[in-house]
Amino acid sequence: MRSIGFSEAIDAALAQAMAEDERIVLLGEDVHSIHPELFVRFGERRVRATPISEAAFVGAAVGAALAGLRPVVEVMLVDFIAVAADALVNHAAKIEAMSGGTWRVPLVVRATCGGGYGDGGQHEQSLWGWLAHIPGLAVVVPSTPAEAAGLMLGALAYERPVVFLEHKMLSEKWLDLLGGSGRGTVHFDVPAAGARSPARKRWQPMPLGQAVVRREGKDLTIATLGWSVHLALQAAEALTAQGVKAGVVDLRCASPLDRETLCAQVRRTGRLLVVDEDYQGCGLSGELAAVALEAGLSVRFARVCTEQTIPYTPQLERKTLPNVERIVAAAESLLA
Amino acid sequence: MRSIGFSEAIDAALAQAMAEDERIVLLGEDVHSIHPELFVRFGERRVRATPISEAAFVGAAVGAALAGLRPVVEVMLVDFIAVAADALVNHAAKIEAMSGGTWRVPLVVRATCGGGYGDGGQHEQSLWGWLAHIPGLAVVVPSTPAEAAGLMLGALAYERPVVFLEHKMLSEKWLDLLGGSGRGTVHFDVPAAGARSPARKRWQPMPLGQAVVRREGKDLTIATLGWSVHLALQAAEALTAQGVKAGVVDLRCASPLDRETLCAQVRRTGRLLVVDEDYQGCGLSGELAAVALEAGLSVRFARVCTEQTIPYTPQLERKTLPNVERIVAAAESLLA
Amino acid sequence: MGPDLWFLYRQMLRSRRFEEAVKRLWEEGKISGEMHLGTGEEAIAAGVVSHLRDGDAMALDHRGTPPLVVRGVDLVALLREMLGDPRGLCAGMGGHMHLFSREHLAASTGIVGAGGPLAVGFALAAQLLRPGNVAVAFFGDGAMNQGMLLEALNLAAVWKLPVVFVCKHNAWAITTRSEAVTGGDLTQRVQGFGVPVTAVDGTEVESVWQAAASAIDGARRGQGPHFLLATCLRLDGHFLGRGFLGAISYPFSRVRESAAPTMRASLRRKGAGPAQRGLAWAALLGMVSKAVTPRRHPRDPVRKARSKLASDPGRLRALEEEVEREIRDVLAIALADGGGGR
Amino acid sequence: MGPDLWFLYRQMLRSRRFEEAVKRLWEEGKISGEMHLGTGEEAIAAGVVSHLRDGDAMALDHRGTPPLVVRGVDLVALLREMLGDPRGLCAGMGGHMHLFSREHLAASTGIVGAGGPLAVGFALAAQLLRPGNVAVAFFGDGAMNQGMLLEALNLAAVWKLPVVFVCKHNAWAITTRSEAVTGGDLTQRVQGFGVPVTAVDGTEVESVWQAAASAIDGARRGQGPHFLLATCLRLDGHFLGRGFLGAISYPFSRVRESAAPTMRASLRRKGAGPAQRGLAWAALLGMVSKAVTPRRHPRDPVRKARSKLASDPGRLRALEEEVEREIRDVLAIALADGGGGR
Ligand SMILES: Cc1ncc(C[n+]2csc(CCOP(=O)(O)OP(=O)(O)O)c2C)c(N)n1
Ligand SMILES: Cc1ncc(C[n+]2csc(CCOP(=O)(O)OP(=O)(O)O)c2C)c(N)n1
Ligand SMILES: [Mg+2]
Ligand SMILES: [Mg+2]
Repeated sequence: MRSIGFSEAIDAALAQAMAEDERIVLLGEDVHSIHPELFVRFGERRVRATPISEAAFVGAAVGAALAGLRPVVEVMLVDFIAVAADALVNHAAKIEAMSGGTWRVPLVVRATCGGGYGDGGQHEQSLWGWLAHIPGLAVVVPSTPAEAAGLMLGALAYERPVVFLEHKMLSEKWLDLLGGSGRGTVHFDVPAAGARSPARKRWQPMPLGQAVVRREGKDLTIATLGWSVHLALQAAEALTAQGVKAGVVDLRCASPLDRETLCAQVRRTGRLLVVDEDYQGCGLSGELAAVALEAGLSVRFARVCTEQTIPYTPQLERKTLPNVERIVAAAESLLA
Repeated sequence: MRSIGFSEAIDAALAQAMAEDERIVLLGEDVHSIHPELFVRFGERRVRATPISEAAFVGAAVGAALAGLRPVVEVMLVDFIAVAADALVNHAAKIEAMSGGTWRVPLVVRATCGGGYGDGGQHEQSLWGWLAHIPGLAVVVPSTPAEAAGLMLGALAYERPVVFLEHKMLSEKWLDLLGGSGRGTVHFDVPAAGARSPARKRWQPMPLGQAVVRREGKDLTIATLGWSVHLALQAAEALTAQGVKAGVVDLRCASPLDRETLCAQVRRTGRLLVVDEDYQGCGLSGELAAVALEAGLSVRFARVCTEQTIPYTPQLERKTLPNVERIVAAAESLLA
Repeated sequence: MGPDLWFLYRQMLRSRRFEEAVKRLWEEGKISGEMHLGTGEEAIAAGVVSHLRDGDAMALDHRGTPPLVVRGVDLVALLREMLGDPRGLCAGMGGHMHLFSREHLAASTGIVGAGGPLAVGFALAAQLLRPGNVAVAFFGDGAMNQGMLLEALNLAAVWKLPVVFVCKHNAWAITTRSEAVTGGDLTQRVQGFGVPVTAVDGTEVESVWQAAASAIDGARRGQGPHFLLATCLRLDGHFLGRGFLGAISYPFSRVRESAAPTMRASLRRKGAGPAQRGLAWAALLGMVSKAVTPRRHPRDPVRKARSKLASDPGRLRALEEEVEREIRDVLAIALADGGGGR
Repeated sequence: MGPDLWFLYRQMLRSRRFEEAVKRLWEEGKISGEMHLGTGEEAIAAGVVSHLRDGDAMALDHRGTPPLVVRGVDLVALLREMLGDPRGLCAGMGGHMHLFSREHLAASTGIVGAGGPLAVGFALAAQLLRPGNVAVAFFGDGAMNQGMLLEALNLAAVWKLPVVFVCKHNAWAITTRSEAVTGGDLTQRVQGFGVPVTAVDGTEVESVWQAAASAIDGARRGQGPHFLLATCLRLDGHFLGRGFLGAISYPFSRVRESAAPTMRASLRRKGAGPAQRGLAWAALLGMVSKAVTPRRHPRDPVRKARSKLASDPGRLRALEEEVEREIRDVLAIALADGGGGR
């Protein structure tokens, strides 16, 4: 069976949706060459390259969504969303509420996220917790190509603003573009499960806000999403050597959160380890602690997050972002 | 003894600092009329009204700080910081780290925050947790005029970017301007301790990152900051009727967090109730849950936060923001 | 076909009377928060909005009431919104800075300049889904320094979108004179993005109507964006209340009382030299004196339009009585059961 | 005093040779992440930066290397930074897009357009603390649609700041032609903010030097901001590697292999009509052919400067050998103990 890469799968799902719904348009910088398959098929009316004007074209996507289109607006790197934050925070997220529920913003903001390939502080952020903080924004962070495709369709069907984040370490396209993996002299260990999925003729939408248990475990629960899912699985595997059974919950979305699936696991293990590539403070990792406590669980808690600006230099970059060793060490501390 | 209002106190501290340090300049929209006392004393070279260009003038303040000035840049309402998010998130917060620690950004961003006077969704946000999420940004949210003055001096001495938030319900100036309290037909219950402090000849800087126990209590600990400190104190008082002794910790800063003071209290009470006017998800409230758990505390947890876009209509606005009844109810649930 | 002044005057008057009622209710404390009126902008609202039809869209700023009134939004729903009534236009969730009417494709924003991108998005939807429809953005001169609005001009030009940008130039942003913070020339600035500009006296409703007719018509026919630079007034100050410096919209006498601390501050040791302090004082005083708009302004657009209709006093009286009645009825209904969201 | 072409050529060549070394190291995998070279921009860097002196500041974009080389930043520290060495300019924490030299008041940003506000801030500090000093911002034509940069032009004008904006116009933003996404005329656009503009051939170092001389001198003497619009080339594509479409900077033959999925997509049912699909293909192919810069470009600024010095081949050879030696030494030191941060 043919397999499909991460970005390819998302674009395949997008193509499927665009073929069926004329209202879907794709806006963003260089979309014609980032998504040539979409460009040559749907033409430049629906696949529009923009100037470097994130504030205006994300804001315009909000307006277009209000007026009947279903825009997918691409901000190359989630880091650049800071330039367009107002459009998301004060407009996309709020208009349904401020209009008394009369007017929705069916908008998908697509961006790449994450680090590990050497771009440094302004280009490797995750920011999903930052965005999920704002009521009215859904934030999707898939971890496999097949689910990325399904979640893209789910995002398009969601009828409300969704930020869809594509982790660069999982994307065959972006890892080549930005990591320069094409030069042959650099290599990245990308787990097969994250890099490729079986191709499908037709993708089915997946609902947002449903976590999945990637691995059952009775000793502790690792909750995570995106690229880190694969690190967590590796760490869980490594922990078996010590006789530890660690489960892994892939949240899939930073918002809406699937509290039930998470709490069901944590209830059994009594230990929650959050692996969050986004920044640690006031983010998703803390939210999961609160969720567990609000569920009345008595829990031991640890987290592996990004605690500072991401360094450029590979050795510090590796230490700063979550990695298998850090996860294993945190798990051990929880079990001690 | 003469007393002094919240905004007046901050400006007094700022005037004191400006008189002693020529490098301090104040930039922002309408600063000449928002701070006429500073304008007529320090002149328009150092008190500069800007165009409505938040992205550029906050960005310029970052550059000015790098090049030797000590800018205080005012963004009227924290909501508008979304327009200038890039300057804070990708520049102010990161340059020290990205420069390998060689170059600091001694910048104070001053903004008003908070709701309760009827301005609605795009004008009453708190966003301190949102900002504190970014490593490299300190976020100060004072609750009394005297401490606001001290913390402003502390922020100026901090040598790194600080967002200084002035809650509109505490500010005699902004409540009049935006709440229209001057019309005489509207009234706001502003606790005296939050509204006025004894005036001083000279203000002393207060270090950032030091919480204070506003009220001791052995049954539960309410952690909060800003305007909500006063709501929490009222709630704690109300709870005495039921024989409940609730303590109140005023964090004063959303970042850096004073984990010690918080944990020392929670260790004794075993119950943590966070009152956070900022949005609930992925914010400060969750962070405090994580902090307690990381300290190894076994704790019951509840929170009273803003869970959705803030409604305009007063009756829903009141319910959506933290209020005394919600705090009391949450406390009761924790004690049940 | 030229402008129908009777029709336009009627729309302007509806807006004025409605906002006068809003002002009273605000002063009575029945409306909360800030209140920015569009008094002095009625000729722009009437002259532009009367060209709009089904499927056209509007992006509005913090003075969104006049365009919504002219567009035919239900005034009871509008007033209830401001009163915070759950039956309001937005169920009381928006308030006067955040007014939305999906039916009219009208969206407001309290973020200065954000209407530019919104209108561009509206126009993109029109271009793709509803050829022949247009979008209009209303914003102030202060917004002309907001990056996202400038970017929006460029986007509209390169995509040849059916959007008309309407700059309501009252020379102020709160207490800041536009000229003090705006470099170069606005017409040249806008043209530099490839958007043609028509300057017009925005207190003359017929001129606005004419200029808007050709801008909107061009946009409908695929000729791309246009920019109307329309001067106007701010008859009720930046917003209601004592305002900044306690002076902008209140009697001048108040200045003295609120100026005492400022006076003291200007005499304190350390700080700028006396010349600079004097300049600052002069700037403040100049600002205050300029900002106080006389109650009866010779350029008041409503009065100007009215004076042109004076030749038929009977019809004028009838029209005005009808408008008064309409607004009275709106008030009666909106306030009937106490109204408001308290 | 006119430009010293020997001096300028030397600076350009230092930058070129340095970046050629960087390119090799990147291809060897010793430098991680993206790599944007400034090859083709050396005349602008040399012509402008050679006017700077102590206390002057620079805001740089993602192609910050040439200005830093000309400014006299230690090349070993610079190279080590890119290698991720803890002894690098920024202790390896920044990388090539985030280069900072406090000593030279030079700051880079990877956010397109963000250098505008930074430079305005630098200039404000100069105006208040170091009269006579200036700030320079370097950015591309793509940045001219970024709102914060447009706002920065306005701020500089109204505050009459000593800042020179240098637009390195290579006609591209990644794979997007500027003309396709930029409305109106850039000169008029900038003038519309009240900032005077000088257009210059940015591959002619002497012309740049002259234009910069008067812009910087004016800024030093309090005449306010200036804008240099300097055309240039992008000799190594947008960034190193296969690039977007697998074609921009690699041999054309590669296109065929990577074009297969695109070809298939363009034949699938549903979607745009054949005419629109054809247009899209044409656009892609046109882009690819335009984007492939020949290795030896007739407008290559380094070659152009060199050709003017050909009359003194001896001095030329000596100069070039000296530069080669300098870069060789830099490489030797930086790579001595393995180098890098792995
Ligand atoms: C992004 C942003 N910055 C600042 C404000 C505060 N503010 C509200 S109205 C206003 C002045 C707007 O001036 P202009 O656009 O000329 O409109 P006018 O009020 O004169 O009609 C300002 C600064 C805001 N609402 N949004
Ligand atoms: C705000 C922002 N948006 C997008 C990008 C991605 N990006 C990096 S370079 C570039 C093109 C810049 O074009 P230009 O300013 O002309 O510089 P050039 O690369 O042509 O030298 C883009 C879009 C970015 N770094 N920052
Ligand atoms: Mg104005
Ligand atoms: Mg370019």
